[in-house]
Amino acid sequence: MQTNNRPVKEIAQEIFAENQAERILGWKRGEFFYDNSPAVFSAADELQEFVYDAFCGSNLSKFLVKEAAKEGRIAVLLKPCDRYSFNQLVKEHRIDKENVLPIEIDCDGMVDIDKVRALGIKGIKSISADGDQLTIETVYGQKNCSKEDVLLLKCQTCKDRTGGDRFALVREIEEMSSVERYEFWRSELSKCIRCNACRNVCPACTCEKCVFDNDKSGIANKANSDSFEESLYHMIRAFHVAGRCTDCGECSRVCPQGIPLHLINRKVIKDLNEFYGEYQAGADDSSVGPLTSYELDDVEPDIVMNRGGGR
Amino acid sequence: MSIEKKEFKPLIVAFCCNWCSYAGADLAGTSRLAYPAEIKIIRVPCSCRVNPMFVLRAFQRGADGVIIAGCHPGDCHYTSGNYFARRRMTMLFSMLDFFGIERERTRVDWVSAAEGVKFSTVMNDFSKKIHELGENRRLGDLRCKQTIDR
Amino acid sequence: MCECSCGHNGHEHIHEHKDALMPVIGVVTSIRIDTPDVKTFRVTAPEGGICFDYVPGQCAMLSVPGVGEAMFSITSSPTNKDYMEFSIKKCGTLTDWLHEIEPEQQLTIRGPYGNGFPVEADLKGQNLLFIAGGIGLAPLRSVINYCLNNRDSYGSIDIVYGARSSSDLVHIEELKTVWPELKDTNVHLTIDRPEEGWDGHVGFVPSYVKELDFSLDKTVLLCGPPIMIKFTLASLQEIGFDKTQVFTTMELKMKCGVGKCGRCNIGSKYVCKDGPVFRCDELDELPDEY
Amino acid sequence: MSSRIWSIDLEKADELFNALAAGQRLYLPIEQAGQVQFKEYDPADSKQKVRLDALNTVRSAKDLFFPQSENMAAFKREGKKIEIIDNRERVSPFAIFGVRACDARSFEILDRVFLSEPVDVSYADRRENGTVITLACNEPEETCFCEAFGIDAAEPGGDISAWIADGKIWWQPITARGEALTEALADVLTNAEPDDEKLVMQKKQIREIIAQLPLHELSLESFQPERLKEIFDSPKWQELSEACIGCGTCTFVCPTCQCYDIRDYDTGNGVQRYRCWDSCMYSDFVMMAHGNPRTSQVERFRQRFMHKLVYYPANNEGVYSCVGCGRCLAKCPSSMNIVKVAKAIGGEANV
Repeated sequence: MQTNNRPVKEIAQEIFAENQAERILGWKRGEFFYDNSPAVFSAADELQEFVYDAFCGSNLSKFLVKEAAKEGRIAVLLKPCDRYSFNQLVKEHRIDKENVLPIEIDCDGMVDIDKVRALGIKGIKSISADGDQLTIETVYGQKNCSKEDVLLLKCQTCKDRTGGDRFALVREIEEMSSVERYEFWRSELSKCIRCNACRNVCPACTCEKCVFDNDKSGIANKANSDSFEESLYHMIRAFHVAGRCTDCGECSRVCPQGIPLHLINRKVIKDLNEFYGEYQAGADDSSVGPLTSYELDDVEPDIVMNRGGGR
Repeated sequence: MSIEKKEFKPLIVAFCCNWCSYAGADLAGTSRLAYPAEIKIIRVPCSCRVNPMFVLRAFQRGADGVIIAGCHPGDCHYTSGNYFARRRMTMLFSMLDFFGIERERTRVDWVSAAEGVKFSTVMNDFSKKIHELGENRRLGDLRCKQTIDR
Repeated sequence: MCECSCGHNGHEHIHEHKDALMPVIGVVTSIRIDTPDVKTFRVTAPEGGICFDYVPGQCAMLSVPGVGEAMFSITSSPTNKDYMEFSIKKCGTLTDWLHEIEPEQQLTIRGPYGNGFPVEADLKGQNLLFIAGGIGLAPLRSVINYCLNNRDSYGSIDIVYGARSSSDLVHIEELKTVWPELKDTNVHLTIDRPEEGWDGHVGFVPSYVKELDFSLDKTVLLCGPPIMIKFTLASLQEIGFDKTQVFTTMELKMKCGVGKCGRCNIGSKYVCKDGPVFRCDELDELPDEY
Repeated sequence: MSSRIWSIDLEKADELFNALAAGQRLYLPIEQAGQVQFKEYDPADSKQKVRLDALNTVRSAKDLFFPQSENMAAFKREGKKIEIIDNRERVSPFAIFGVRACDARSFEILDRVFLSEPVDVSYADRRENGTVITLACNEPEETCFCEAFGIDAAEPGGDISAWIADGKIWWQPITARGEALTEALADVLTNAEPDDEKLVMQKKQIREIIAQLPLHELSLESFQPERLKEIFDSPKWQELSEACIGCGTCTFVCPTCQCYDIRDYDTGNGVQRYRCWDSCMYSDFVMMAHGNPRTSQVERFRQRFMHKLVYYPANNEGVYSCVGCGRCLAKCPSSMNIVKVAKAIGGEANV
């Protein structure tokens, strides 16, 4: 893929050639054409394995918390949506901005390999893209699909492209009856294996010691031994990132059980927008978030009781 | 493990701000105004002290309803605590609703130290609502409701 | 199919296996204050006597349900069938709690875990040199008393023990009055810094060991903080000891005690099962991750 | 191995499942909110969607023998007294159908841990009561590398092996327990020929596909216990672990990861002690009162792969603690996995 008509790899080479940074945080080619891993490159010859294609969905901002604290300036490749997380982390003083060279790169949507598999495409040997068409060579023959159909959830309602309505599913759930909502979430959350992938990948979750790891918190239970704990974990997590979540969608991308966790965060964002005015976390690196400020004439909590939506 | 079957006797947790509602409860008491015994008051220094986790933990351990009572907006002892609490609890209640927890199980009300009557009314009203809703089955921890036996 | 002698077989048998993870009740019968942060707890089964048989150097999991569970070395000698003793330093959630309890408090206890010192094999007939630092005396005390109770089976016994200050020396009455009186047994005490009223040796254990310049016909049993073990081992090698002559006891995070929970490994060895006692040359084959 | 073999039309799979479920609890790969898991089959529940086509369940079959969370004991504390209450669950006989060859092998790996002395009572109880019915993999995927561990996906093993071929489920008991279960199914199963052409063809086809998979030639030969320290000290761990976010996904979807934690939960009526899966990838895994011997993700990351490829084989006659199911390849948030590690650390053998 290109940025300003230049391949991203060329930009990376230039960073080393011109000594703009000592390290580059990017993606490294994987085993199978789709399993690129985040990686730190520290010399030009390491860039042989550098890759930027439709399988670089992971948000690199969070890695900066660890990497920017190390010696030497680090360049980071940020897709438009990753930029929000980066700003938010700078705002929260989790990244030393001076030690980072942010490079914005173009993105035309990332592919979710699980969605490709869900189409019944198995035994993938190679994938090539031609515009919107993906051609997939498998051990069971050649298959085709439209890239639009297999985009990551976060890319389907991209903040920077003319995406669909990102709150559509949230509205659908709101319209359910209270019992239906309860059953919907029970069915989803009972799949949770408490692997903590959603938490560990989340750019808003950067506490040195998470409340769920703190034995003294009384909720550090490691496994969901009761259905309550399945809900508690995700409620508290959504609450802890409320007003700071940039809707980067990493939580849903990484969930091994395909739980649509982003819906919880989107519900929070939708409420914040409705109650306290439009707000996009990470749009800048200095504004005050909606849950760390207030207005004298804010809505009262009973709005939840009195407004519409299914009961 | 066994669950004891008995008539529904709700457990309601009320987080009351030390500077207003808690005194309001006192006033209700000295004024001989009744409020239900199933309401367990927890005194907090400010409504803002109520971490959303407190509310969830109350439900975990068997509460059927949780109410937070604080100073009227504008009257906070610490100037702005209740304003933050207001936003926080609005968001929490909305999230609980989104998860399919009955929205009437949670409430915030503002009760000053002088409002013994209001305290009693609010608590009676909330308790009545919880009686109507019945036992909280959607957000409790089964282990806390069971007795341990062989 | 099963090689044990419980007389059951197949399905029925499984139910009859003793569950190594199921604790029994232990009662704390008395508590001795050793130092400002170490107490020695005497524990018996509710009906009296020890909770289970063990060998010196083995450990037991003590727990107060709801507070925590942790592994402690048994500091009493198995020759004592009346009670078990644990010398416990106050350093975490469970130990803080234990330091607040009073006699008659019940605990849960399971064990014994680990291999223990080879008192009936490698150590038999040998001259023994015990070197301990701080709370590191706890596991060695079990061996010392075992050897002293079977005095004729062992050669000379030397005990080098150091602590930060004189008030940090645990089991002081045994160190000062009991052990030195016994046949062919020498106790060498040292503290880190000079102190009023202390006329003994002052200095760290590793350098004291060098000063004492022991003859090399001894088997060494070494326990203390990791840094002390490291430097003492170097001192011993300097005066001519070989690593094969030195046994030490390790500690890592343990949960199950039976080598299954996967926590306390150093390389392919589990401290709870293959250890805690290792001969120092065995440690060389393991990765440096402890 | 028994030479007797049975079959039933695939269309009549329900009859087979109902007959199985009549005799014991039956677990099948069932879809739940878009994902396939081993769940208890309920003949009365028409909404349950059995997915015999799904290659891997998200949670592996180990869940049935070593569940994510289980009670160990309960305690009541009153004053200075403590009462111990044994409230471990005892299982009744159950069968699990649709286990793949890799997961079937994982039980042997777990057995070496949990059934070695002292026997893990809960695990042994479940093993004693569980009948494993495997299913050959007609459509293996690119993430599969069971072949590297000598597993033949065309002969899946377990107590009973099953195949889907020619519109039929083929059924071959292997162990005495499998034979016993098969006898109870005499009414639904039909006798068949072990060397039926259709079945032989299907097995041949499976092996042909496996030979085409990209990881077909993965070699783990360089992971030898003798090289323990050399592999441990490899400089490659640093860069490999950079992508690791320290979550527990790989360990929790893994069929051979067996580490557990023991925790207490104060219920208000007493203390419930339970054990649950734990992950060496977590920062608090080896945390003690006096410190943490693995302070960074590099060490935790290394521990997991060293355990699977070096430590476990060192204690178990060279058997690796991996079965090549490919779950970690598919599920890692950063796409970092055992294959990448094996290729990077394993050196020349994989070039």
